Amino acid sequence: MLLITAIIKPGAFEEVKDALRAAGVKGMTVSEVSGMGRQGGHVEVYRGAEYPIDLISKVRLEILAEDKEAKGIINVIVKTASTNSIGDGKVWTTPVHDVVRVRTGESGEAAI
Amino acid sequence: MLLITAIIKPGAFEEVKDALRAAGVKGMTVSEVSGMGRQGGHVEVYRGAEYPIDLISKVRLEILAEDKEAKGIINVIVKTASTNSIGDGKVWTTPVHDVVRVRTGESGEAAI
Amino acid sequence: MLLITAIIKPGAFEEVKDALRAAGVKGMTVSEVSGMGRQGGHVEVYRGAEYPIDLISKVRLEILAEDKEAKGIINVIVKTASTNSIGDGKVWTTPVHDVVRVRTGESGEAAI
Amino acid sequence: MAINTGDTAWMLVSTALVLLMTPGLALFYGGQVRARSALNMIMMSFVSMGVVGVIWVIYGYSMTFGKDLGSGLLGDPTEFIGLSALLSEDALFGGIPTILFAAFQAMFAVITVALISGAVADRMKFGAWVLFAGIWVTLVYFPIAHWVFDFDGGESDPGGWIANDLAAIDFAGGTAVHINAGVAALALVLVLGKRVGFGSKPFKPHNLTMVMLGAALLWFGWFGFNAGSAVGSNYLASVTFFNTIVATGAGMLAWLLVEKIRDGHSTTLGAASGIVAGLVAITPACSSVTPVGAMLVGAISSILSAYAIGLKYKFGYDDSLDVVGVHLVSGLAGSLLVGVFASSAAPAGVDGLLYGGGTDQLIKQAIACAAVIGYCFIVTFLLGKILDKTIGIRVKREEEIAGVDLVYHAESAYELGGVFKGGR
Amino acid sequence: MAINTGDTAWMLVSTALVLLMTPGLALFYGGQVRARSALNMIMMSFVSMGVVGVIWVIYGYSMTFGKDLGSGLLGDPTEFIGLSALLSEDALFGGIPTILFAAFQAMFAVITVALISGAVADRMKFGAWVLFAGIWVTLVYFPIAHWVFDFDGGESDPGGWIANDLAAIDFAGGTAVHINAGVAALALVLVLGKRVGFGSKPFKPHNLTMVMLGAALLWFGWFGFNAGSAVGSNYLASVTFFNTIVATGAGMLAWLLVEKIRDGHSTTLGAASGIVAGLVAITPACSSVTPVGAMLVGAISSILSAYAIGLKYKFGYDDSLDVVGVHLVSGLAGSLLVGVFASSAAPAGVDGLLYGGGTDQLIKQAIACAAVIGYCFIVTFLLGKILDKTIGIRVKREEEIAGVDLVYHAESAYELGGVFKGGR
Amino acid sequence: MAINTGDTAWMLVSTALVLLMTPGLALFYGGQVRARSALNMIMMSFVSMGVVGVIWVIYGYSMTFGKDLGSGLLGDPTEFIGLSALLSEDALFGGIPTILFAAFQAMFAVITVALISGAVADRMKFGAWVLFAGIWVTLVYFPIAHWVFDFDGGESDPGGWIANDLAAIDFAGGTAVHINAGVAALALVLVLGKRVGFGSKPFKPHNLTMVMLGAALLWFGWFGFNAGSAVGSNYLASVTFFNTIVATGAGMLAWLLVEKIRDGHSTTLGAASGIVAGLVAITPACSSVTPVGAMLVGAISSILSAYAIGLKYKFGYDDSLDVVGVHLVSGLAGSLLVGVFASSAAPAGVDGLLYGGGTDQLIKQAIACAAVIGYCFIVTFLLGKILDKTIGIRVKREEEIAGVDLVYHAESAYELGGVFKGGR
Ligand SMILES: Nc1ncnc2c1ncn2[C@@H]1O[C@H](COP(=O)(O)OP(=O)(O)O)[C@@H](O)[C@H]1O
Ligand SMILES: Nc1ncnc2c1ncn2[C@@H]1O[C@H](COP(=O)(O)OP(=O)(O)O)[C@@H](O)[C@H]1O
Ligand SMILES: Nc1ncnc2c1ncn2[C@@H]1O[C@H](COP(=O)(O)OP(=O)(O)O)[C@@H](O)[C@H]1O
Repeated sequence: MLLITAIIKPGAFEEVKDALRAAGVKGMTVSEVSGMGRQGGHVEVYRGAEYPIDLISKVRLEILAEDKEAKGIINVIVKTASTNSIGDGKVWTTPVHDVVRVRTGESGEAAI
Repeated sequence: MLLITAIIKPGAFEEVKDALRAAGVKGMTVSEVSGMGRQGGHVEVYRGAEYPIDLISKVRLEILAEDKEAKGIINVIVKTASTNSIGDGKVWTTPVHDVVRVRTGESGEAAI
Repeated sequence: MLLITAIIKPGAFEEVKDALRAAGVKGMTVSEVSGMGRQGGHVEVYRGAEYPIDLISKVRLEILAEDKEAKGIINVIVKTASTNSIGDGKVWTTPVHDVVRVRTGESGEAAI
Repeated sequence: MAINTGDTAWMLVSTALVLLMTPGLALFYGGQVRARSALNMIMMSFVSMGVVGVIWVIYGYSMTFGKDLGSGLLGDPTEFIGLSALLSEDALFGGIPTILFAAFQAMFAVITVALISGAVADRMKFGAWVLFAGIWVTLVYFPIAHWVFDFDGGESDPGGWIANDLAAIDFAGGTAVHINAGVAALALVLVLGKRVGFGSKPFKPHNLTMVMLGAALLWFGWFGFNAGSAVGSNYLASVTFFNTIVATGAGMLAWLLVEKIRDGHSTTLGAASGIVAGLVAITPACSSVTPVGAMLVGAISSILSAYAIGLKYKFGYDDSLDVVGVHLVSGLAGSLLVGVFASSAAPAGVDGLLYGGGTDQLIKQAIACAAVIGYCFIVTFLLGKILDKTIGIRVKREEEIAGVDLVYHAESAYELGGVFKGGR
Repeated sequence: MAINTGDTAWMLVSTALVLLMTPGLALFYGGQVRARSALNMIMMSFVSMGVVGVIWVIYGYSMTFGKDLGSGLLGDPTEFIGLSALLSEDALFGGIPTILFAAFQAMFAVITVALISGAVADRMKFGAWVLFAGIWVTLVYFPIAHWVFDFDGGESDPGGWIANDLAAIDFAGGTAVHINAGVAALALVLVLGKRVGFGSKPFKPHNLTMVMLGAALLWFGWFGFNAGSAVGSNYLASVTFFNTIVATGAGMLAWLLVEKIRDGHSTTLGAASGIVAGLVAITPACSSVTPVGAMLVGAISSILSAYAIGLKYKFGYDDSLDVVGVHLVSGLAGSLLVGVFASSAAPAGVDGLLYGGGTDQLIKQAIACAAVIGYCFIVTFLLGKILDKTIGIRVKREEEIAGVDLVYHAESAYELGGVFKGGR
Repeated sequence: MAINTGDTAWMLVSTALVLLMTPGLALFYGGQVRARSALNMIMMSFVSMGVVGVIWVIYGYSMTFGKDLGSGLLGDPTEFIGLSALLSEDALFGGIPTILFAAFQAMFAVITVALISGAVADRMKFGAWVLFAGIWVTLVYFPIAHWVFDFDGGESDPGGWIANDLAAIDFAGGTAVHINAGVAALALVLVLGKRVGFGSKPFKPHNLTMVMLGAALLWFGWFGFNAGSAVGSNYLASVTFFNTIVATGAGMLAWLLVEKIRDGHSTTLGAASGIVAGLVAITPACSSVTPVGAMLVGAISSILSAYAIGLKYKFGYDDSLDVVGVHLVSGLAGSLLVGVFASSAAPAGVDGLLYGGGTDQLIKQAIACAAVIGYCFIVTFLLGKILDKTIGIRVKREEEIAGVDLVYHAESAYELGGVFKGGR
């Protein structure tokens, strides 16, 4: 079992969500985060004064998936979320020990 | 060392928190997230127009625990948060390499 | 590859961010969370009535880093965020399977 | 007597100001509850603008200002049905059109009902509230308003017993509005029961900037309430206006001071509460005290309320937003302090205890308060019980935890993130 | 005739009240859009206070109230350029200084333009909106306001054709303001096209407490709008004031009832919408109906609007915040219902269909409505098309998704967390 | 002279409007700071309603409008202690009760103090602020208000030197209110020092919808401020009212234009700032310019302020919310431009430089400004220094970073999530 974590642009979220669903993903957990990265580091003008831009709104997706499905899911995310511009985000995977469904107590693959 | 991540219904949060404390859990980190899953997918009526429900408010708990305690903690969460209705959530565990307490620099089990 | 997760006090965030950048960290993902721990558990008075304090605002940092850099990054965080007072937070690391950059599809170290 | 355009201008404005108090109250209350029931809280006030407004046209004005049915207890409900009878250039109340006086008084009925809602936050069925509002205003408010506000020599002579026979001084509604709402709140929450978590959770306000905005709109609108009760733009209006400024400021300072001394810090909610306590207290008293007297009335009442809001924990009634602690206590304090601080230098021309007037006025004030408290409590409690036994007034436990906004209105107050969350 | 200080006092207040309506509208609209375009929505209203205000001084007042250029169609744009001609103690309009009347009427022009903006939420270029506002008020509003509001016997005799020749009853602007804005909204969105996601995403309001505050300020300000149109603090003002209370309350209740029956729950946005629908409907009718008539006008129009807002999904025009469904539909309903519910007991002294007055007044009302609809739609649609072909009026798709606040104003409405997020 | 009910109606309303400005300012300021100090910012304004209100009753009114102690510098502080002397039907100021005039002027003192607080956002001890407010209003505001607002022929003849001897034109308080507050802000922040992060962090507003609401309430209330300064509902009030509309609109547009040209985008905060700049500038000038002149005064001052707010980065004083840049600069601009744009067509009947009146009036204006700037700066700076050396006026660094709301008021402005966060 793997946990796929993706950081994407807020504007890409709706399309990614739809694409994932179309690809058979049944569940995920979404949160709003701020990202620092290459995209920041520039300067903006506000009321005539300049200030540096650091943090930019991002959306984080967490998707539990079986090992064999992970690759496909990552591909869908990368394809849909990429606008070819800096700040499109990252996707990473971490190993998962076990999953339990709260409602039933089922665990493992049956829990997803 | 394991990291237990739980997604539960907001309404269950207070009780889970109390139950975990009663079970000896000393710390956790809480965040507000949105969940997509079986619970969504229905349609609601608002001002006479229908629209699909996707994302539903959830609470995410993160609890660092020693390997041997994890099972018990998960049991407490599952027992307390289950209302036997769809959307009660998931709990999963991931391996943790190391933990450090910022205040003291202690690491490993001493840091929790 | 490792994922470093740090929970720190909001007041320490700006300095940690600057210190990390100075230490060569190019990116991270930031979110606002609430923490339960030793710091809570006291009682406050509001409008003449007492109530227990549980959850306290914290900032969570997530930093993907190569294994060899992780130690240094953790040191920077611990050094900068520590105020020697309870609630300064935790830092932990979890193994990462793989990372992909959404924009280019690059993976592994090249993606960070 | 002819229409006086100056008086009419002021009463048009005053009526608009008192109307604004109800949304002001909605924000004041709405900001104090948790985010998950903010809309429901706001809706309780707004819906009373509709329900009470419509009833007022049909029979409410008549019950309040219609010809007395005997002993100053009630006006004839049928006398002005539909209010068409007021549609005439010649229908004047003092220097203003009677229809304008009817509009002004309608706003008092609306806000009195809305005031009660703060006590039942988070846990009352919305439909039950709507029904309660309509019945309560009929059975409790209209009669009491007749007692207090219908002066002999009005369009339907004779009027109510408190205004005329007893001659208690209640310039703008300390008894009919604030004590009344406070007692009704107490009776209703005794039927309704406590919120899940009462006593153990803090229930801190979810939006204190909104609370302060609400308090500000209340203060602003209250000038219409108090100075508008002069029914003209004259010396009396000017004095009551001035007193409404300084009693309120003193009330705010007093509450902040209590907090600073007792808790170690002064809160924003304390400032808002002190403002309202000051306003409530000066409502009955604004015509009968000097500016210095007004400051004392505001400060003393505010201090009493600042301590009284803790009683709910002691006695175990869940008066969520302190309607009892603020409106009943400061309403009572203000009404009784008339008997103490009234000075014949003020427009009402009466001397209270402190100015050598003896206990005469104080006793009158006490009788008026007691009558309102007794009648209101009994009728409201019975009404609450009957509604609870028939349609049920309390939401289910799960609904309360999930939040009444989603359950009863299918809405969340805020969707601030980029990610839309729906459903329940 | 000399200045009447009472009338002047009321008109000073009324003007301030109508000014407040535009920020009220800004909040009412701003709360309904998503957080990412809330500021832009608010800015559209605010900027019209500047643009229209300045134009009003230069030639707007003249086009509306200048000497008629013939057939009651337009005032002479050059007559009062700069308005210095109104600077004289002797320049009176009835009992008030003419410059005050000019101030009052300026506010009507401002809000009419602002009303349109609700339809174009999220997707119109800010610069294009500013330009549109200035041209539209010139080509559409000033002429129509001249038709409706410039009565013979005003400072520049003769006046507009609807007010004088046709003698339709539009007390405070059902045609010139609400139908006008509603039709312009429809024409403009037909040019502009739909929001990304229209029909599939819910677009729920991001801040309903702000919507309710906006609705409250609108209601409060509307007393200036309606009762201020009496241009004096008199019997007429008092009746229109009263009717503005009860029609609105009834409108709110009616909308809530429709929702309860149709959807199973009453919403906060429904309450706000019903309030506005009631206010819109009673605007033309408030001088000609009894209080009971006012409640019926408010309730019927609100029910019509509650159903009409669904039409945009059926016909596929994206009227984002229901300017068409509320302002056009309730404006039309209110204007036509004058012909039905008008009662000679009310100040206008006209009997409608129901009171035995026949269809006479109804036909006049229909003609006035038709004229405004036809003229406004054609000119607005052409104006929209020309602007779109030249400077372009729609933002880019990416800009719309990212949110116009960041793109056009470099701001986010809220930075509530401890972690500051900037950039785009 | 007898009471005039029309004048009285307008002054009752004006007083309520000016009262509302202070909460309006609280929101305008509160929205501009970070979420962690929003409540403290709001509290600074509210508390001045209490502190200044109480002092006003005791000796403030006397110091301002009491019999001059000599040379037009100060009123006798003991003359009207407690204000009971104003409690008489016969105590009239022009056509209104004197107690009402006292109420109106009290509101000016309150808001002037509150205006200063915007400069010290995030970092001043709350207790120190309360103390500062009470002392500053006594040492600085009352004397200067006496100079400017106490005209000979008022109840205590003779009055202040600027109003009477110099005869500078400051219709509603460009010097006594805005320049005064702006200079005090500058002096106080020089003592207080910069916020942690000043110059490197953006400190963007945490809630711009609240800023806009605040700006709207300020504009609305300012009609009472300016047109209320006519102390009657007359031609003068009407002209000043009109000018307050158009100068403000022009001020807003001018600021937006500066931003568009300089920064590439027009901001919401820019609109709000332009509104306030326009309002400030027209305050001294509204009685002496034509509508076109008003637009120019508003626009020019707003442009100056739009550039002036950048000076704090250049000179390194941390005027957090631009009290200096907006109130001092536009107050100065408006006061001086009276000497340029005054036209004898306007009610004040004076011609400025542009209308052939020479530099006479301009010089008078400059003297008045210089006197206020000099006196205010010296006394405020000394007062700040003394307070800092004794009780200390600055919060600790950790408190500032944690946020003064939690530390000083034990509250957070918002608890929007389902998960309650408390503590510090
Ligand atoms: N080392 C990292 N650890 C965690 N998150 C990162 C890291 N680097 C970037 N991110 C996240 O990915 C987002 C995009 O990164 P950025 O460098 O701006 O663009 P890109 O991925 O296109 O090169 C950032 O805003 C941040 O949320
Ligand atoms: N594959 C998944 N990956 C991550 N989170 C998930 C996944 N599936 C469900 N969740 C989370 O669990 C919550 C509950 O899931 P849901 O399918 O609605 O109900 P249940 O767990 O009772 O079957 C979701 O709202 C989501 O937050
Ligand atoms: N077991 C845990 N699992 C996850 N997060 C924890 C755990 N214990 C503490 N934390 C996080 O670390 C924060 C600081 O912990 P706390 O015990 O208050 O202080 P300290 O780390 O200085 O001993 C908490 O607020 C919480 O967010």
